[in-house]
Amino acid sequence: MPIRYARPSAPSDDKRWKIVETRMRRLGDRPYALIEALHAAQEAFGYLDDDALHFVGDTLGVPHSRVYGVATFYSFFTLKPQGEHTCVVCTGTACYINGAKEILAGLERSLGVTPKETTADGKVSLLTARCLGACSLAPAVIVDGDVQGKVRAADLVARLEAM
Amino acid sequence: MSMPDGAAPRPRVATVWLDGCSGCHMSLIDLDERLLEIFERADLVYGPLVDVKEFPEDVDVCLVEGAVSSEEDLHRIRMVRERTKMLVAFGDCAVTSNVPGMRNPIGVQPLMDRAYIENVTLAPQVPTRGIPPLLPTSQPVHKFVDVDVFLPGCPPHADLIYTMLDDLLSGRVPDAAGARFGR
Amino acid sequence: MSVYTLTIDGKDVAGSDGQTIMEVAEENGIDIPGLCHLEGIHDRGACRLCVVEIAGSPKLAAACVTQIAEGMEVTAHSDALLEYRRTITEMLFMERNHVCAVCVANNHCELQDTAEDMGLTHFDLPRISPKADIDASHPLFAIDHNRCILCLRCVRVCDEIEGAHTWDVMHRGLDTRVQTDMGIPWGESPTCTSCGKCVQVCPTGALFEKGRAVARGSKRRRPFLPWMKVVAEERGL
Amino acid sequence: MSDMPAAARPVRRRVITEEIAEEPPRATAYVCEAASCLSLQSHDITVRLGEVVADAGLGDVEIKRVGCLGLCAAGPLVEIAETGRLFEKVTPDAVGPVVAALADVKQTDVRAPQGPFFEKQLRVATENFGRVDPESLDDYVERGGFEALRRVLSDMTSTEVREEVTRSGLRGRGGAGFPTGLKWTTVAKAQGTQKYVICNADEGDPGAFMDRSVLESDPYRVLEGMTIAAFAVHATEGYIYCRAEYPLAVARLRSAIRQAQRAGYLGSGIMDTSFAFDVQIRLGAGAFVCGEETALIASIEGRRGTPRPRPPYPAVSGLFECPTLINNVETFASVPTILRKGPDWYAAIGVGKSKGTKVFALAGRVVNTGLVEVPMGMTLREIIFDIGGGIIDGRPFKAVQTGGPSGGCIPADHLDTPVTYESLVELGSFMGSGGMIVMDDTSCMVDVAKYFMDFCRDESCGKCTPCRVGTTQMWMLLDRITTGRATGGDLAQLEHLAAIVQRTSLCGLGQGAPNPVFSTLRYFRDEYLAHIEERRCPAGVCTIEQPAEVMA
Repeated sequence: MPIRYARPSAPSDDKRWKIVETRMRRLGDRPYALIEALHAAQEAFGYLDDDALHFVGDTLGVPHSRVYGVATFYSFFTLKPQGEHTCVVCTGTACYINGAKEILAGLERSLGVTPKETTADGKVSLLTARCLGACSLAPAVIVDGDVQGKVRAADLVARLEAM
Repeated sequence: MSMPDGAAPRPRVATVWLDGCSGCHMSLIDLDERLLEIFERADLVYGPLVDVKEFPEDVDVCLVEGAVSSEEDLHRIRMVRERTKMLVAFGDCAVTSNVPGMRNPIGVQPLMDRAYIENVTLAPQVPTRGIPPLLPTSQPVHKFVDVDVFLPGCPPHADLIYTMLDDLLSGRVPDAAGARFGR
Repeated sequence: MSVYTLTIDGKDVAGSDGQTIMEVAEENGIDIPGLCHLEGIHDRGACRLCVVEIAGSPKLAAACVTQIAEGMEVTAHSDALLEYRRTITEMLFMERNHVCAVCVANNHCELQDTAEDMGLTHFDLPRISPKADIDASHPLFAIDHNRCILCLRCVRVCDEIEGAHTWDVMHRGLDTRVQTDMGIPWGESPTCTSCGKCVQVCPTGALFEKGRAVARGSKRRRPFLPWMKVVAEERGL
Repeated sequence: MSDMPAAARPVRRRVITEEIAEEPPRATAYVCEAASCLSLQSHDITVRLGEVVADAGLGDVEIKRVGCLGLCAAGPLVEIAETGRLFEKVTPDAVGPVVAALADVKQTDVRAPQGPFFEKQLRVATENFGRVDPESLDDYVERGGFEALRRVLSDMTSTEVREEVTRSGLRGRGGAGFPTGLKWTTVAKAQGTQKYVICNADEGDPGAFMDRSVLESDPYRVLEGMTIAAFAVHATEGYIYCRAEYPLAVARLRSAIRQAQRAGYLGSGIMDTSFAFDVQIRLGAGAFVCGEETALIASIEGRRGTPRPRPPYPAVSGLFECPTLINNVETFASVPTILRKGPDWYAAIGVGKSKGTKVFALAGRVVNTGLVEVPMGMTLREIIFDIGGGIIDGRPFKAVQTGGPSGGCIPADHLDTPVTYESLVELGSFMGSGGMIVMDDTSCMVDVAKYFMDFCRDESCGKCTPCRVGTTQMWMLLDRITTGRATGGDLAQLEHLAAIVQRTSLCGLGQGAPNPVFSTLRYFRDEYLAHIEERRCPAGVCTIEQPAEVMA
């Protein structure tokens, strides 16, 4: 049995911590709620900072090293704040053979970043996804949450540059 | 290779020193009196231990110490391979690139800058004259030419060197028993 | 507790319910290599050096985690298995920057020993050697990730025996690294008790005591933490 | 990625107007609101159609949101229910023809054949696709939903349920094809008072979207299948482990679970019996390896998703070390139909040891990309050319990739092979979850092998040596080949390495990772040799460096 610590208080009085707390409490504040809690924190704050990781770990009684191990294992979790806009390029097989490689190369050139990076001005974060399951629309990208199908590199670059 | 009989010429043995510390050659000298026995059975025709300028043709066994790190090394190892029947990668640098290979992740230019510019106060400059250019990475011998026998060790123990030479000169295929990386 | 009889490499052996192939082999003087295995802590079947063949099973099994069964016919040594083990050992050497000659564990290293046992004389596989750091922030110890083979003995001993859980792993795949707390420098760890167990169990020169010259072999093997097994048994692990 | 795509936000608005819901409508338009069409703004079409129909005074017409209509390539899709007429690439500004067609529908109309894409399919797991509103429990019940569960709970013992599933010949649709009935029986007989049912919806294979479609188009069916399974194996708690990349599927599942709980199909006292079972969703977080069952369990337990050696199998010691049944989405989705129509009906479909139907996601260089369900034993040619409509621009077919990163590429010579678990393995490929990526002469097979190896090395959890190191080394060798720096020795080494990674890796990811290399070497060795010996890429995909010193 993990040692039960006194329930830690939220890092700040930001209302969003309540969401995270509730999600953890619903699962009994047990160690197995770790991934759900990290999801909740990332949904609330956009990324996972040290405060969030400490808070979640202390609440659930999970050692900090394990919290960090889990947060870095899953590619969905990000420990850095994202840019104003996000562009997720699908690199699934269908997209790959339909030109995702060229799209990614075009974006890397024009934005000057590699995947998982944010432009220096904090405008755009470039990400890749393993497969969005939108294979019929290949090549597909998600710009700020909107799925775009049958994308052409030049159009996308133009659109992102306009942002 | 066959065991020389009385009339036939004795096997010709050479040693070569590429990018290494010469420790493997020191270990060879550590054979002590067994050196005499070995070189009663074979001729030492080239190497740092003898005063011969040109690597001769028709060498039967050549021990290569050191990694291949420069264009000069590359040129020499190719020439050695052409003229040698049994090529032995002799010691860890020849087998794995070992210490010379530790520069590989750094890259040639940063390496040169660090060695000749950053830490030098008086007229820092990268020497170029009469010095063969470095290859981008330092590599073990078998990355460039075929190697017949590998003898790892830093350095290989004299007993192992003796056993290997004894095997080779007796026409046996040397086995690697006892050989290990490092000391 | 029931006793099973089985054969390992054709030799008739016996063991009790719950024992692993590795344990029974060891008791009977049959040596099966393994780098992540360490008596006294949980096995994880990860290094894959201890893979053995079991008659009737198409897949290889890791001897350290596979429990014996009645009538089992185990092949622990064959040409094919040696080839697998030799290649896996080679993979470990090629993964990071293992330079035995300048390692604190030179001649006290289980990876080096394994290579010798396998008759590994050189490497053909591509060398990966990612850029890996050294963390020397701890006053007594240091870790050189270049020499880490990710056996995770340190993680397990820290959790299961010391109970500190200072160590864990981060990232995944080739980027996997052992790390302390939130990936912070070891010396800043609030949970580390400086007990040194992780250094003791490290099979290579990745974890070492500071302040000794390379050639002095600071990784001198001490008698192997016999109390670890006692603790493990008491805790029913 | 934390932003939920707009297309994925739950659609809460019912378009059907209250007054016409009373009596059956004269005409119905099905608007596809599965992810693919939704991303092409099909929801706007639903809204617009509702407005136009109302303006035109067509009070007896229903505009209905449905799940995937299948022909994703031609989306957004609208279908007239009564005539079967399909409108492709509809835009919100041009719904006129649809409205006109709705106005024309007569009582006597019968559904006309819709062409081979639809006619050659046989729908079991996807029988409600394009028919039910995925967010309406009533709609699901209306089409026979929960009938199977009612039969199970009122008339059958758990043994009988397991026997029927066994007799149906259903095998796991997640990849390896383990007999479902046998798995259920093992879990049912395992020691332990607490047992779990897990639905594996961590569909990670690139190019596969069957599970996503099922969850988005007919989520209740999965819940029904899981509940039946829970009854059969004596479990009381269930988990659906779904990829976080599928926000729409998650939203629809959440809504389905809520509605089912309220209506007494989940929770305690299901359908007024003493049987209790509840389901929770757990989100994946972007790790392909979590599709492996022991890694999936680790992930649900809040740990790093690293697999552990088996045995013990999850059926004996799984989630929280309790006996656990894990099946994938499509397997659970097939169960209600099997128990409704009977195991013998299902077993009569298919060939040999591969019974029933299989859902495939057709993608790549094929005309009709989309989701299809066909009887086992249909040939690849029928699937790709008759249903799929052949290759885009009439280019030559080169290969079809099945089974994702553990699968292989099958060349034209074998197009007439009937698709079964066994036949695909014989061809050096794998059924996998059902992705089918069609490739034409613009794909370089060495590059494809490298693509999959890149995938595997990136998704390797890093636990076992052969997978962590070996996949990267294989990728390095493939990279040498595709950049023209390789020698014949590299090819030999690649094959040697592939064999050892396959044999010694801990889990299916590593064991399967060499398969794309093996299969492309088996059928396209000449392409490898062209890269190595002639330093050219026959498909013109790879950038070959000028012949230079081979350094390493």
